[in-house]
Amino acid sequence: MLTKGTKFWLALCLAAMVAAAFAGYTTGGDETGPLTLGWKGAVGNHIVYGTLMMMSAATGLLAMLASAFRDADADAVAQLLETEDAPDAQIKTGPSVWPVIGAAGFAVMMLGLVLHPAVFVAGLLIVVAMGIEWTMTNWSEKLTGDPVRNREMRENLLRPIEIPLLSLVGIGVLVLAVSRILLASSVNGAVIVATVVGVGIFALAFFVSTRPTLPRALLQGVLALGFVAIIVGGIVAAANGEREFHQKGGTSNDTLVETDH
Amino acid sequence: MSEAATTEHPTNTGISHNKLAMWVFLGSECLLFGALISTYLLYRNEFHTGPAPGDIFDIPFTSVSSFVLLMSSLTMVLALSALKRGDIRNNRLWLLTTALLGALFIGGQVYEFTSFVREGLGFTTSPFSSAFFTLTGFHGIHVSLGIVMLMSLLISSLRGNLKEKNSETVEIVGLYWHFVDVVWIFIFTVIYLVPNPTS
Amino acid sequence: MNTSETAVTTEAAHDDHDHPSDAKYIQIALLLGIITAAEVATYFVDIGVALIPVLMIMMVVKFFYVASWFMHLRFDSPLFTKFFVAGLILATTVYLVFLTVFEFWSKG
Amino acid sequence: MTDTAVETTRPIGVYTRPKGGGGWRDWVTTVDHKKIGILYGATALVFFVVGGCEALLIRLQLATPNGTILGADTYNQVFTMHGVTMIFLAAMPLAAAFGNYLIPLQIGARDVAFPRLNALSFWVFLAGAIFLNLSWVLGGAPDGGWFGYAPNSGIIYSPSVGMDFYAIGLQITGIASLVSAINLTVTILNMRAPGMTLFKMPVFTWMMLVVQLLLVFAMPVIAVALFLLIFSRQFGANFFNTEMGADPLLWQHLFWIFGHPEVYILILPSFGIISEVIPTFSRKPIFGYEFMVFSGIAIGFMGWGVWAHHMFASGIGPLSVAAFSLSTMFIAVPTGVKILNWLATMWGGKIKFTAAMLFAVGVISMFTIGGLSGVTHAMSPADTQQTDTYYVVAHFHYVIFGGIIFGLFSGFYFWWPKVFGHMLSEKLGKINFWVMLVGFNMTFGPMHTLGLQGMSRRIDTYSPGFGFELWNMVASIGSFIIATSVLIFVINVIVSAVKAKGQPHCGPDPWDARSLEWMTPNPTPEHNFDEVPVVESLDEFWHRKYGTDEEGRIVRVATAEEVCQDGSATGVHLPSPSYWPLVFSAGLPLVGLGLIFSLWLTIPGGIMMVGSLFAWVFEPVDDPDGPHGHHDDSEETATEEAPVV
Repeated sequence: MLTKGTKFWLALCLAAMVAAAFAGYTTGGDETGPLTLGWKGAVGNHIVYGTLMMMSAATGLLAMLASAFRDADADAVAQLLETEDAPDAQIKTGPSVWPVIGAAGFAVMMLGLVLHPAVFVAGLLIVVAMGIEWTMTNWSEKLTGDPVRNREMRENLLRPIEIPLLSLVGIGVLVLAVSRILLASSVNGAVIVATVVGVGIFALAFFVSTRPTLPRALLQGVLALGFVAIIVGGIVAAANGEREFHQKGGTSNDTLVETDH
Repeated sequence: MSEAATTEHPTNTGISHNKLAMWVFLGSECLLFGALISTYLLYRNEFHTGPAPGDIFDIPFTSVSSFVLLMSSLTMVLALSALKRGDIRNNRLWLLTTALLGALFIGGQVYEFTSFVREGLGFTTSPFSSAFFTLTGFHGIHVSLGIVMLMSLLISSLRGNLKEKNSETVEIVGLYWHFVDVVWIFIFTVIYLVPNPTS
Repeated sequence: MNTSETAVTTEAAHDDHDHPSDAKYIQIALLLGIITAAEVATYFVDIGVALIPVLMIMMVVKFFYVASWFMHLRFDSPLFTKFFVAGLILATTVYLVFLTVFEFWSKG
Repeated sequence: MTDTAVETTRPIGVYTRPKGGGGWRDWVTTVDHKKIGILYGATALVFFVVGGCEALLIRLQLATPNGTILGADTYNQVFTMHGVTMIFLAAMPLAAAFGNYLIPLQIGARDVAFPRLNALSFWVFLAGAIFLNLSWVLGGAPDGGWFGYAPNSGIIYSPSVGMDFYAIGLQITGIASLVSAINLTVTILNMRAPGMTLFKMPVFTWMMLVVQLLLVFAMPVIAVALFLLIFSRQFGANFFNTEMGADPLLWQHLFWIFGHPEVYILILPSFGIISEVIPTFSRKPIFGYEFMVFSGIAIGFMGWGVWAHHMFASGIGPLSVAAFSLSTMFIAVPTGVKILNWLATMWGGKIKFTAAMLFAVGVISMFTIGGLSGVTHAMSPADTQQTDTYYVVAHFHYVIFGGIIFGLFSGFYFWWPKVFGHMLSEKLGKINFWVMLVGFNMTFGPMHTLGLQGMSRRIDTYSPGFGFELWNMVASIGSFIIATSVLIFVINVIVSAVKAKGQPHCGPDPWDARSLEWMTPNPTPEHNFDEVPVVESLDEFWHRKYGTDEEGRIVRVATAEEVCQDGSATGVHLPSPSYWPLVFSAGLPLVGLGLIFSLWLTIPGGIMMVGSLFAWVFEPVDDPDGPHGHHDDSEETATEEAPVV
């Protein structure tokens, strides 16, 4: 499954990481610093540690690339198939959405550089997801000559992660958007918004349930539209900023006991 | 012999293992939420120098989100009822509606938490605030888990794996969902509506 | 319990058929909604000393309806009710004693 | 399997299930309740030895005045971990070992209700146990006592990461207990052999049922307490911060609301074990079976109403003290009923003092001593004097060691042939008992005196001249005698196993036993019963062997060989092994370490847990290539587990 090149880069990545941790400890890093990228601890000599970690990250990326793009490399394909030369006709691969999503991810990242770090991170996450999915698809397409079987193998491995993550992300985006809209409205406005959205969902569902003949495409369209509307609303609300809040209760002071250790 | 062993095993109680396990678990959850609620009640007057519950609760808004959660119980039971009739379309519809209403409730909770923090009630402000966020946070996590289960059922259904014969799975997720709703019925009355101290 | 158990095996298997209709569920949800509205109303209307008992009663009624109808305790095996009620009673008793020991009631 | 996948329903994420294939792979993927029982037992015994070594360190430190073996800080860590290890990592899992192995056999089932959840329980327990002990090398073990009283457990008084390990580690083992409790409850209620009504179940199974119910209701309480502690330490929550008006007694209450049922969670399995051993070796049915069962239930029930007797000296007010004092005295009644019933079972019986029987009798006598000193605690004025002295230490070691450990050893000797197919040496077993009895009384007996003389608990050293020297030295010597007895047990295990190698297995019924588990051959075959027996009476196995002649005398009507099954059935459908319990469990400590050291670690941990849960749900019911992979839909739904637990 892995070409020699990938294995080489992976090994280098691991070695650099171990070296970085070792260097961290020996140059004055404390117990956990080097292992946790400096979270709750010092990493030791920053330059040495940073260089080695960079090297590890770079080689890790190269390993992924080597695996992801090995189709383009006739020698690598030959190596995988354990033949002298690359086969002339390759196994037909299925359509893939990942190039588009990946490109969109890069665009979001670039936007994030201008707009807000959070947007950059979101783009980064999309790109990482793309990388993983692409790599796994690629891997599965080389497994057997049977595309059905191949797709099955891919799903075997990824579904248990994809399903919960997708539902979490979907819900998370909705929740975030709704809460931004509520935060941007006035006190009474929030009550009204929540009522309207709630009643809207409810009424729509009842309407749809009593009309079994509604075309599927229409429903999907409405659903997508609603989703987009809430997200756009959320983005607009977030850009507008929250309404003004007033401190309530007694003399609220922030003299909290610092309990981090 | 081997054949006899592989046929269906009826249970002593006539109840499936899964459903019984869910109910035992719910019995256990009573004690969990009981402890959290008692902790909150113990500390509802201990707001130190921060806001008191009476200063900060937004009853109209919480009423709306309580309604939303309550109605999601109805849609949940409709989802089950549809599946038992073999009505896959409506089952999906109601599962989705339940998940959306749940998400709306959680969205409301995020809003509530954020506005409380803006108004000076942080997690570490007072024993009251710690207890309040812990209790409602635990409930929120339960709702969120429920939504993930609903979404998984929905995805499963879209792939053609949720049929009439699987209605018990939906019923078990429904039990969990109703239980979470029932807990909120309790929380809404005891924590929000019973007159709260002010500073 | 011991003799009735084996008998239950056969009859519990087909309990699914006498579940209420959707209309019944909607009626109950309406009722729950009305009670909730009444609960919320107490926040705006002053009903004096009756407030807490009234709130508690409404809460218990809602609780009861969701548990018995939506959670099917009415139609399902009594064993489920036993487990749930055991948890509820145990929790209520233990935590009431717990609050009493902390002199919660006199603190208000 | 590719050919059959042309159906309209496409399976999602169907993993093949592991095929085992012998060796360690069998063990890490097993879902067989017997193997899991053995895993539980072996792990718990290892931790029993670890906890024992910690006890020896404590006794070495205290053997002479001004001890210098351990520093004060290390001493705190050692005594805390001794308590935590013995209770959560030794006694509870040992009970789980017996429960896992024996409950399905005693009720005539092929496995537990949720075999994969059963494996999950074990691996989660192991993960929690390893996590707790990792603290020794990752910044110091817990040092706030096994009870972790606030505010001592707070960040100010316990600044090392030890108490974080305590809170998160116990949370992890708590998950294991809760899952296992739900599983075994469902098993006992749902999977009894035809004809076995609740009141034909063996007493051990009954006691385990009570224990599981106690666990189901008690674990969430400690879970909440531990969450409050974690939030206080990690996120600065104010649950125990008196400066802001919080009440640290909150912890004590929550802890003991859990803690007192926990005492019965610990002792009832042992009561169950000796309730099987005593009738067998007295050659009489258990006296007052219903009373035994009901007193067990009563203990479980009343155990919820006595928690504040652990807090008489905390200032909970005179009314509370009086009420809990009374309820505590009442709970002695059902315990007394049990002791009298065991005595009545032995009375007039043809008693055979095997090693197992000796240990069982040891429980009755030693537990009674502990129970009596317990009643002295129930009287709150006396308790105020005894609180935090060695008198308390003496009391609870008499009930925990005398009541639980003796009972568990009784179980080892009794069921060893059932599990491993050979007997433990009776001679060594009897030596084991007597050495342990002497060592135990030498260690803990003098502590009564020390306590009444005024020696405080949990102090790392004491000055000469208070009169503590003699009895401390005696107790320390006694502790090494106990260690010797455990060593004798280990030697017995090894020697017996070596001797049994190459020999045929022991007969099917070495003790002339009474309950259903002995109807399977020794050691138990993988499928348990060839044919699930139809049960007609309590002590079914015994009734199949014995009948009455025309004059009403009891006579043997069948030999054990005739009654026992030979384990020859083939093609019995058994649940397939699975990887996912192990993967899920491995994620938990990562999340725990992440909470303590770096939140980044929670990401891989979380992905492992969530991923394996979903993989678990999508996993096919059977190994599709396995010999028994084919079956119809109805069964699939019957064995499939809900995606919710």
